[in-house]
Amino acid sequence: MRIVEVILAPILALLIGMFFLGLARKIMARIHWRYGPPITQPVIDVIRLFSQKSVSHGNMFTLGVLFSLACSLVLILFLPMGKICPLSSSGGMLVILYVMLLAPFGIALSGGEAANPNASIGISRKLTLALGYEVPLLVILLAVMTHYKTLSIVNIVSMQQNTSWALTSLPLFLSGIAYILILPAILGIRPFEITQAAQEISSGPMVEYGGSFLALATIQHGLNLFIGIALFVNLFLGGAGNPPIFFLKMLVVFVLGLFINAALPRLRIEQAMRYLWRWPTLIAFIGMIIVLIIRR
Amino acid sequence: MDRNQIIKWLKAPAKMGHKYSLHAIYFCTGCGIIEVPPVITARWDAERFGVIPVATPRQANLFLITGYVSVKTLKAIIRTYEQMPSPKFTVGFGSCPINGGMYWDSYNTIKRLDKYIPIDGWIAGCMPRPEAIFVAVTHLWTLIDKDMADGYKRYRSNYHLYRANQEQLFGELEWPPLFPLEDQVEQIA
Amino acid sequence: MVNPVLLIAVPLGLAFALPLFGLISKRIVKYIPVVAFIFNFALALRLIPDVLKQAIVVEIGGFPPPFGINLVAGPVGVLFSALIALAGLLVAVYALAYITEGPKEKYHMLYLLLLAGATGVVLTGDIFNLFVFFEILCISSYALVAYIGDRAGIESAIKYLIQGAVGSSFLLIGIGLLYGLFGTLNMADLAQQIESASSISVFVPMVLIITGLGVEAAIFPLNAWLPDAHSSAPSSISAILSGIAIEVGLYAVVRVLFTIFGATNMFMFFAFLGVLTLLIGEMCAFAQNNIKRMLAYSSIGQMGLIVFAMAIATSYALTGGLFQLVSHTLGKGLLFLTAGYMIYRSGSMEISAFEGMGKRMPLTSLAFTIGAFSLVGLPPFVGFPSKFLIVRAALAKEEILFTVLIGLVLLGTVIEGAYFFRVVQVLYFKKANGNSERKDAPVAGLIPMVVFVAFILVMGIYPQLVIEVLNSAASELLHRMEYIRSVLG
Amino acid sequence: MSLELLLIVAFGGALLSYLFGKICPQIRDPFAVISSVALAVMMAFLYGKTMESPFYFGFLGLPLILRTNMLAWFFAMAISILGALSVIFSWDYVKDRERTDFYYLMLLLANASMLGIVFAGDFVSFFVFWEIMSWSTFLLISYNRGRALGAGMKYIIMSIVGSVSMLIGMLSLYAIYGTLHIATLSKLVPSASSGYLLFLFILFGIAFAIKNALMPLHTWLPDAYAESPTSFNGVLSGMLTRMGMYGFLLIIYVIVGAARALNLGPGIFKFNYILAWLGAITIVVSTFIALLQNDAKQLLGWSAIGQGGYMILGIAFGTSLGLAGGIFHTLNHAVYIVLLFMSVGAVQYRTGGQRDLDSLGGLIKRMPVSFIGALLGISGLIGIPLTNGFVSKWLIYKTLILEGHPFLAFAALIGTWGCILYCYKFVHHIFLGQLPEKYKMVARAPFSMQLPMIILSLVILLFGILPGIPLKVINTIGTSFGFQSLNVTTWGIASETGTLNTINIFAAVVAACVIVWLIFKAGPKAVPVAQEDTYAAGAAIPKDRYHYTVDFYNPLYRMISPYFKDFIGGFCIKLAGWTQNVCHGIRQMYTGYIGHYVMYIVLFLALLIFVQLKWSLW
Amino acid sequence: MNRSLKEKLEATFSDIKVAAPEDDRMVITTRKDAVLSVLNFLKTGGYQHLGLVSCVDWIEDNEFELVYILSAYLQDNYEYSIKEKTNIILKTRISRENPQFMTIIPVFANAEPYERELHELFGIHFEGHPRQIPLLLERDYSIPPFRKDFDTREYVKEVFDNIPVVEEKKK
Repeated sequence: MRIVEVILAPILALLIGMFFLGLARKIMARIHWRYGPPITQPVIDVIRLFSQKSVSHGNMFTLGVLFSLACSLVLILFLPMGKICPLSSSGGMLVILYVMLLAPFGIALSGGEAANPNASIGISRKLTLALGYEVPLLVILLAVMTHYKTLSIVNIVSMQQNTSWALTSLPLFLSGIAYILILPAILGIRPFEITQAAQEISSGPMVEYGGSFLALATIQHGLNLFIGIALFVNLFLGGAGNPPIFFLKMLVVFVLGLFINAALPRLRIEQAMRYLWRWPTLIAFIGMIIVLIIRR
Repeated sequence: MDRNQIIKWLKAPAKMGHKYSLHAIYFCTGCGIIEVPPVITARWDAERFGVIPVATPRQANLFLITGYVSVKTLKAIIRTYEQMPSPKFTVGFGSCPINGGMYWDSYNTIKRLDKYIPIDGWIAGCMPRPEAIFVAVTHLWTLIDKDMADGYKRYRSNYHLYRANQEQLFGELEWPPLFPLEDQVEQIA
Repeated sequence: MVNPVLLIAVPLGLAFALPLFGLISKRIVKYIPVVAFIFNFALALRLIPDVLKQAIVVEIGGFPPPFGINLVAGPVGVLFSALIALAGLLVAVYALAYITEGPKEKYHMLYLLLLAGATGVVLTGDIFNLFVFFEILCISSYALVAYIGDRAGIESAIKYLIQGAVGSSFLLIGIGLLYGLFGTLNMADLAQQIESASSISVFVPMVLIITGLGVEAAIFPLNAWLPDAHSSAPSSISAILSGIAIEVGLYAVVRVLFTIFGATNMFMFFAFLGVLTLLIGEMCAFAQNNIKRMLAYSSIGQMGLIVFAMAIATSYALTGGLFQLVSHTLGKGLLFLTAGYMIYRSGSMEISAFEGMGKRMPLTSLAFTIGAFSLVGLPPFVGFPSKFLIVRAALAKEEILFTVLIGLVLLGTVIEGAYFFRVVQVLYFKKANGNSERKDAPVAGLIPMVVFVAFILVMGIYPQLVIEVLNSAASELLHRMEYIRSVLG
Repeated sequence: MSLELLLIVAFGGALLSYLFGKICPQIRDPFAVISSVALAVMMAFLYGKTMESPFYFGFLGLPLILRTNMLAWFFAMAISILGALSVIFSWDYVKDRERTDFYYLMLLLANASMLGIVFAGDFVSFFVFWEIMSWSTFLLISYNRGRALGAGMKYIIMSIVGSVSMLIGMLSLYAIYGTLHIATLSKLVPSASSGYLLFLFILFGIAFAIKNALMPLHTWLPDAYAESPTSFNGVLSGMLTRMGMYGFLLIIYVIVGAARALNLGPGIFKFNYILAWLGAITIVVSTFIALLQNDAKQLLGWSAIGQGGYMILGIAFGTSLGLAGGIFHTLNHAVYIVLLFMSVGAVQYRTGGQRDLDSLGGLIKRMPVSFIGALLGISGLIGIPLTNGFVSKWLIYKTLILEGHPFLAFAALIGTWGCILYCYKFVHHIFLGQLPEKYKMVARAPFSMQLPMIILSLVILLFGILPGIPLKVINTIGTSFGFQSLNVTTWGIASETGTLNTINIFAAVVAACVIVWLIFKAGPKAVPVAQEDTYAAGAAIPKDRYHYTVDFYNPLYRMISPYFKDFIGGFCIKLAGWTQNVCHGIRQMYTGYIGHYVMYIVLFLALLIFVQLKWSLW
Repeated sequence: MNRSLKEKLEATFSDIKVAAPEDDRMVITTRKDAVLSVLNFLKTGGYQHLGLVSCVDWIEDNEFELVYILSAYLQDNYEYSIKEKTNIILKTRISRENPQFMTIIPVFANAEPYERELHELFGIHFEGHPRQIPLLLERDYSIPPFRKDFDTREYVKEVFDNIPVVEEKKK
């Protein structure tokens, strides 16, 4: 049974990721009052990109992209999707935290090899932004871990099954709010699209990504969307008994988030950092203090 | 638009992929670029056909050369064209790239663009309207279907000719030749 | 059983016989001090084993102790005279090659007189005799400081003379008061009768004597002459002054304090004074960039440390203090000898002129570095066990005050480390501008350095060699009663 | 295989290599390498033995004793291996520089004295070897003249302050208990009063905090690392700075025992809280200061200070897991910081001593092995899942979270993310991006430099994937301190509150990589292209000006630079200036005018008599 | 019209003609070597802004005419400024055979690109100009293109039409 789960989970995540990308473009188009591409447009793009013969700047350039996509796939094995959670017992939240940093690190290494200042500026923005949203994210995750006194995410999900959702339980409500505030930054969509800003730094680290590299990068972006939202659903919305309800919850979260963020313009990196280190961090710290008070 | 026919996808995914995901490189060469923003925004919405502007030549497969091409811009156009991944299509906008247009006797503009880089499609008119662009896109689909949009192949096979023309115009070029020149002569496409 | 008097008599006699030898031939004059101190050192070593058991009391002129002048060759006395002999010998050998111009017989005669006086102070049992030998010591050191005829030499000699004279006069007044009170000059007899007199009438002479001796022992307010005297004297003489003269002055203060007056309540004052001297000495040394003035101030610092050690007045403390005294003599002597040749080679006393000396005079720089490391108290050298004993003694008192004081002392060590390492860096890690071909000190200069380094290393690694002599010396100083009983019988 | 033989080989090796250097230089290098490798091999035979034997009686009646147990063996093994690798590395690095005999003497002396410290059975030999280590390091730090003198001076003053405070602590122990033998002390000291224990911890704490560069006492480290010869940096940063950790372990766990030591002091100001918060502050502040550096070795120096904070956090809570995390992190940090310094050294060797990050770039094309070393080094430093850094950090975080200290865990995690930023800056500025014109013809690092790098990289991966090997040893150390043992499996630690299973992660990552590689292979083969052929909006690439390095995290710098300046460094410089002025002030007392001198004497006399008359104190 | 400036100019400079074809423009024609002093005079008089430097090719008189267009930024606090804006057009004639002239960068630093353009398109050499390198054109021309005797059609026929079309080899 585990083998099936190990194979099924990445494929499901891949499909959901692509669906989210297509949905995002469709909703964005609708907001711009135009028809927009079909939902399957990302899949078409990927097929087209795979057929193009791209350019490589050296081994690290190639390996970096492969490594970052592989790490995103690995991360999915740790995230419970409803009942499916292949690698639940080998490290828990800390491994998730650390593998989450691998994907941007892989892209950063390969982008650096591309010997292009646009890529380097993009990477420095990506890492600064990562530091930006990690400050509140770490406080939130620590609050959840100290509240449930466990390191493994499967325990957290099962505890939420019998009691109420974490979002609605008193101590973790503020942490949930803080997580929602930084969700666009984790996913890298609209207001925090600074790292892949097409106009300013010609799509940042992906400036030299040609055919198959760009395809892998788009897939990795899709998986990133999936991971960000799946983590939120697991930690705060009780992560559903069976996969369909889990994907429904993710869909709701994604669409609501998209509506809010589609209207916002792209922030400059200083504004993003100032925002991330001010409101969400404050709320997250208050959440943490509440958890500690209740725990004593 | 045969985008939803699965059999076609299975038979020739690459061709279908190229048809319905034309990423145009956002590179303003001449006066025609003013036509592109209305094409990609709400009123005419090129994204319906899968055409979106992208920032770098590496990510693109469609190259719109809009408006007259001055001698200095031609250098940038050649370098960008050579940086695009191989199945790539170029569309010439307006009359100036075709035969020099109203700058037919100017000392500083290129008269026939296809002497220097291969062009797959032309759109006549001194700044064609957005509908004309969509006609061009659909025309390009048919060319791709019939394998006639083979600008990149022609560039590959006649590279020594193109390179000679470019060197004749510019004298010595700064970037090395894209394909090795010596085995060009007897090369068949 | 050979008579300790020879220790004084031989150098004194030879000193006066020296001009006669001078008439015979100029060249052998400089070998006489060497001969004298070889004899002295051998005699002192011979005396040590039987002195450990029982102190030798020598009556001069047949009169029994309370009346006649007598010498008391206890473990302290013999230890000091061995130290004086050793240092004197090595500096005499150094002077063979170092003293080339100027009136050489006068130099050697004064040199012999100085060390004879020192040995006399150490061995005497009678305070007036102590004063006499003390005067011999001081006057010959005034003359020797002015040996280099330049302006700085003469000026600092005069300053030294005036201060010495003031000190000696206080000393004489103090001895006179004591003689008036008790009618006796013999130390043991004085020590016996001291309790009977009222405290204030004993206090004034004691303070006078201590101030008088303190001028020579470089205790804080009294040592203003030291920096000028040591820096303008020729290096061999400043080695002797720093190595022997101050120690003998300090011995006299300690002898007076411990055996004659037994003023245990003064020790707290001396502890503070010691720490004050240490801090001021180290700080002034830190602010110097003239090598000999720096070494002079560092001697003040070390004297402060020894005074502090003596002031703790436990057996460990006294052993540590004496061991520190021995290690200071060795270390400071070595530093002055090496500095002598470095100044000679680089032409100026500024430390910045010593850049790249490690390349030009490797052996001398190595000796300097070992001397510096030993004074700072780094392990394999003799400074480490002595500082180890002092710190152990201070902490064994288990009083908060002493922990704070030892903290300050070690703060002084940090400053000392700072300026010594700064000089080591200049020696080894600065490029030598100008002539940098390798030309080391002459052989006659190198022998004493090598012997000093040998002593520093041996005593550093194997302190047991010296430790029982120090223990018995400490116990002699501590237990007044045995001293009195051994002298008066 | 007695310990005396080991130390004789160590110190003898140093002196002999110096002599060989004088007699015939060409056999000095091989001799140094052989002696250090032999030392490492001999050390391996000591596994598991615990023996104790006095080796010298001549020191003031105190026997100097050598003893070994698991903790000593663990540190000794690390010291000797890293020492051997550094000697191999410096074979080529120091070949054509002047005064190499002096360099080898001091390097081997430092290694030998570290072994002495670890094997010391009583405090006197501990102190003697500690001093020899201090002044041999001082001489090596000031080895390349110029600015290194200031760095050397700063180091030696702080280490003298440290050893002085240790001397006082040590001798107060001797004064009260009459012995300095560690084994007997560990029986007597726990019963001491808590006030005395606090006094001891402060004194020993200062000495070990200076050496381990905990926050307020860290100012010597960045300059010392930046100015000392890079081949010596491996030894200096690897194990020499971690002697402070060994000292902490010795004091807290061996002498006083964790239970008694760690909950000393009232409520919130308990000793372990203070230690933990010092560690946490060290991590955060030094990580952000490391971000601002643009000199490779300064950056690594500041990161070493940060990592020191993790070790302190590990051992601060006295749980078996935390202890295992702290000790394992000490080993891991030693491995990857040595690797990073070796890659910097290789780059310096080839680019003529260049270590300024803003003028390097693109060296991956010319020095791939150094790049792989640097890459694995920083992945260990960050704690990427399949490297050894991850396992030790996982242990430390687990203790912090389960002990209920979320804010400490937060500080540590922020340290890791800051670490990612400056690690990437380190690799990007040196190896990625455009290769400047003048380094186009740079050759590969010589084999004697590549060999240690390859070995250390393999060690990082091996301990990352199979952490059971080192954890088993550390577990025995834990049990020797009296903690109950963790059930260590070859691939991690299994416990009910969250197991670590590196084999699963490894298998998952390999599988994912194979799948993604296959997908990538499906597409057309990518065309390799030169660095000039990159996107510049159609324009030609400007020579040597197309590599973005200066002010790499500019928006972040603007936000954090006012808060994360090195205040304590500034304070120390002010303090030095202040002492200088005070000393000059005091020297003014010796005015040189004889009248004052005589006045001093008479005043002294008058004062004494006046005080006696007034209060008759004496 | 700025009466006072006209008199002032005629008073200070000898061979100068000041005309005012329209109300907001004043045309000054001077000799070649008086240009710098006039420019300095005008600049101190409030005409800080150099709008353009251009050139007219009088091929019949075999002369180039350099035209400097100045305008005043700050309206009110200068001696000669008047309420309504006045642009000054300074003209001077230089010979066509060897077109030499001194640069006015010391007075107006922003003249540098204009003079570079004139150098490229008219072939006028400005001594003291720091960088007289091509600005707009890629190729080098025997006769600078803006001169009247440059026949563009001839040039196009000779350069562009000679480049052969890339015939496709018939398969």
